[in-house]
Amino acid sequence: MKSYWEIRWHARGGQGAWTASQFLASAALSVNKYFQSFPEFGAEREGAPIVAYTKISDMPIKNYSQIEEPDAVVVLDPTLFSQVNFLNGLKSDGYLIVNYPGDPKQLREELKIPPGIKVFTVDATKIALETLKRPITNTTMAGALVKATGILNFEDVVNEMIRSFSGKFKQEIIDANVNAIRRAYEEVKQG
Amino acid sequence: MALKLTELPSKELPITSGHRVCAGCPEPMIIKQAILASNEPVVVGEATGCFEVSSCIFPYTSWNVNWYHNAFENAAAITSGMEAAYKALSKRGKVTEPINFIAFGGDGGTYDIGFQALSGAMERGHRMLYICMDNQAYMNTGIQRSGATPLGAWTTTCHVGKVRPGNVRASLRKDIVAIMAAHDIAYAAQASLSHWNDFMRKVQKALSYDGPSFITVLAPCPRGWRFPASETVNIAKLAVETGFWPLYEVDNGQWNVTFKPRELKPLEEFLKTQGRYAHLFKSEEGKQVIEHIKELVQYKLNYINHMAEATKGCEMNIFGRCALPEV
Amino acid sequence: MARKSVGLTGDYAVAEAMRQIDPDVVAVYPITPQTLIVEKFGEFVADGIVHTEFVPVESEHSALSACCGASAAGARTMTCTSSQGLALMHEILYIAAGNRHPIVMVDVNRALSAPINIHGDHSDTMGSRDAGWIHLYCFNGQEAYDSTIIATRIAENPNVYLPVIVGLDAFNISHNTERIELLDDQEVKDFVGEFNPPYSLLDLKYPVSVGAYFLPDYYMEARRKLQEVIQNSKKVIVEIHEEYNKKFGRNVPAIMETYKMEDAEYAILAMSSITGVAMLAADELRSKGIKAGVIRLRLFRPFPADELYEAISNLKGLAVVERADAYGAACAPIFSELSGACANKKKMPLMANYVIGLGGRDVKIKDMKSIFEDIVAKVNKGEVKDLRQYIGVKG
Amino acid sequence: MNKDIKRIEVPCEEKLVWEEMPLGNTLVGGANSECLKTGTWRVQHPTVNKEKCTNCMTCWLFCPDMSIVVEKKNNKYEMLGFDPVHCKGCGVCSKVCPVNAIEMVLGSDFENTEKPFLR
Repeated sequence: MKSYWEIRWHARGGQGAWTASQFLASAALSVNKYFQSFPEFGAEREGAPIVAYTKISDMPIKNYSQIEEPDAVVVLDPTLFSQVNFLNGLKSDGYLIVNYPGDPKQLREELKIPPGIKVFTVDATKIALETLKRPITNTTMAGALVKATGILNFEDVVNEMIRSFSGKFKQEIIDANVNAIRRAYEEVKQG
Repeated sequence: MALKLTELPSKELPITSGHRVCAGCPEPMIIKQAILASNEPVVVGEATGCFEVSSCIFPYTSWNVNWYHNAFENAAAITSGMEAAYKALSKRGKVTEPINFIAFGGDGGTYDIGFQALSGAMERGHRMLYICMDNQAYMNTGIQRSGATPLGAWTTTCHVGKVRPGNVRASLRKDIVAIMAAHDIAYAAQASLSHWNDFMRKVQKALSYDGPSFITVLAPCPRGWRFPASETVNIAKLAVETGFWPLYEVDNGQWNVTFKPRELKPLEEFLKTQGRYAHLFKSEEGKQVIEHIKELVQYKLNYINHMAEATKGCEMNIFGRCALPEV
Repeated sequence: MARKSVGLTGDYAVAEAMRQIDPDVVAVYPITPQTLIVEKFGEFVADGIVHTEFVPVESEHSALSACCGASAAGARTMTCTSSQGLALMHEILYIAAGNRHPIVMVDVNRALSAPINIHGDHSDTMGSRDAGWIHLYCFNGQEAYDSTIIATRIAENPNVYLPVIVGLDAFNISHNTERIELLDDQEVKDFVGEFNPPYSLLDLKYPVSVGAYFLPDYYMEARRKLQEVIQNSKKVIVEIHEEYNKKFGRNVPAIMETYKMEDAEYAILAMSSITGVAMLAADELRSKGIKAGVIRLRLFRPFPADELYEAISNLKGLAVVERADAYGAACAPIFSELSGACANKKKMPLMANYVIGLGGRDVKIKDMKSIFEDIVAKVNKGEVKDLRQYIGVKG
Repeated sequence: MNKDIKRIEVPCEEKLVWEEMPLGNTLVGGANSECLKTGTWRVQHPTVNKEKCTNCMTCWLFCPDMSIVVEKKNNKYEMLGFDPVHCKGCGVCSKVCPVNAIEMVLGSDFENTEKPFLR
């Protein structure tokens, strides 16, 4: 198992990529790991394509630079396909996890993804609409990432979600989020 | 406390002799009157300026009250910090005595370079009185024009020359009292050291509010205005009696004229006492400037009267209650 | 006792430390990337969690002015700023030190205009380096948290009574959520203790006049005394770090952190968060047989000349890597400082100066590797043609 | 107040060395400037006609140099004269006196500083 992960998140401003990154970080904290979570530095503009970063490690992290060659790339919004090159810098044996209704083979062809890269797809928008009743895919995609990479134990992630949402949200909202992340975890497809 | 002049010497003087301001300087008079008016101990914040550099030249100080000087443009800011410290330390029971905070600045430190800090302090609602010792130019550095220098006056940066008759500006002077009143502070006023009773009452009123207040006091400068040192008080008096420096206040939104001369003296009687206006009497153009100054003086008097009329009944005691309820 | 670890940005970690210190007065003006500190601390104020009088001033100039007034009135006083804000405070920085106001200021190190840039480098605090403030630079959010607490004790030490700047890097630290181990509130309270001010404007029994005018007959004496006080503060700074580390099981270096320097022949000297990638680069060089090490300078003022000389005197080559430049100067600030400090030393390594990461330009492991390789090459050649080089500039 | 900070007593002629500079260059203990003899600035000096004087205290209030000497007698303040060490001779007192009891006289009269006050 890798002891040091660098992850890049793609979304639009306002879709909660940094929140997802923060959430993953707090899940890492709950199992005594080290982490960094930071947005793309500078002003964030609603709707503009943005990126956020997460580093997760078993040891304290010395590297405070930005992530150039991520181990995994997570894409929250499929409408970014034409504007952003998700593959930029992604390690040749890295993970690409995309909110995408089709299966991974389709995506691999559509984006001409090199063979070494492991491609995962999940229809996160559909899951979000069915569970959260809103097209918010950030935590959902965190579920898909965990399944695809094994970076964290899924139950630890769910427990952290319940812990961090308790007191802030109604039980039905917490349940819906747990449901969303669980469905993403279960429905994500590799190919 | 009733202001009885014959009883005032029973109070300890806030400043002592040995300071090095010019003979006849109005600033010690203003500071004395202001601090003597306070019933509570006073802590002073002062801007860089004439009295600051003259009253505390290391290792000597003329101050018998706690005194703090930091820089030119931040008297209001340092005093707001002192007041914040007072609040914080009161909450923790570390200070128990009542203290009034008074900031002193010249017109340079008030109208010009310290204007932003003053506006901020007034707007935030600190319990402090800011007193401008208004000598209408940068006297400490040698009589340069400021935002308070009136139309037609000579200074070393608005010389009298072949094409310029001293200070050229679009108005008589910047109306600092109106600007401060527009912050909706509890109390803003204009005073003169010659009318000590009026000024000291204004200080008492200002200090009675639980919020910021502002008074500008005319400070005739023998060096800068070019008159004999003995005339300081008389010239301040003439400024009031000719309408050049009307005495008024804006008390909780209500404008009041606090002193009305029975009959206004001709403005020339004030202007001719000072060398800074001497050139205006020597040419036709100068006389035109005098006429314009008269119009502007009259306008301001009318304006104040109208404001007094217009705000009648506005006094609600709604300003200056910025303190939070005790939690 | 097991302490709580939480995920916090560097800014929030500072705000947490400020909450625990619970200063009497905080006067601040918001500026990116320090805003998170102001906002978070403002929440604590709004919720009544702190007893602080929070003065939301209209400019940084007034922020530091109000802090001076509050400090002179005997209040424990803090502020924070960044970049242009620190530049606007410049005038008052000197006054705060001259009047011996023990103010703690957290500065999120950001580039100075022009051109305007909100990202990280050290040009802001380097521009204020001679004002008489103690300067501490932080590696990460944890150290920013620890330093805010330590700085309070240093500033208020009766042998010091000087203002302290705690610098942390913009975004890389300020906006980076990391794992931060917090002390208990009570531990912080006990460590910082009660503030015993040097003098107080609110003490009516002993009237004070603060801020006297100095003629030429005493100005030099006053300034000479200030130099003595800040030079002597180093001892206190070391003692307070030792006490903190011992009490709380931490390892915050007072003066510098050395990495693989025991047998090093080549070293990078740098400050703050970019030293991490220098350490990773040193590891890579060591795997190739080059004895590389790293010195992370933490205390910049007072400048630890003796300690630094001790650390570098046995090296073959030293690369001084800086996130600031000095325009028109022979080299960047730390290099100038170190060269001056070692002016009469006989045994010196070959030294070169590298300017890197200005305005948030990312500093990578490979950059640090190239610097190591360059200094090795210079030593092998025995000459330095370009004393100051710019790393990562398009050209 | 920190107990280490003491008032520095500086006689006018003595000089401090740099190690003796007080903390923050702060002057403790209130006004000490009275040893500065601003009376040497004077080229004219005031005199008071006590026959005319009503002890109204107007001169006391306006004197910029705190040089009007007053004393409480029978529960009332009485104007005694002028402080010769500090009076700069500006003449403000003579102009504000409502009964014209003060007159300015040419000459500094500074030699007479042994006197407690000028009259």
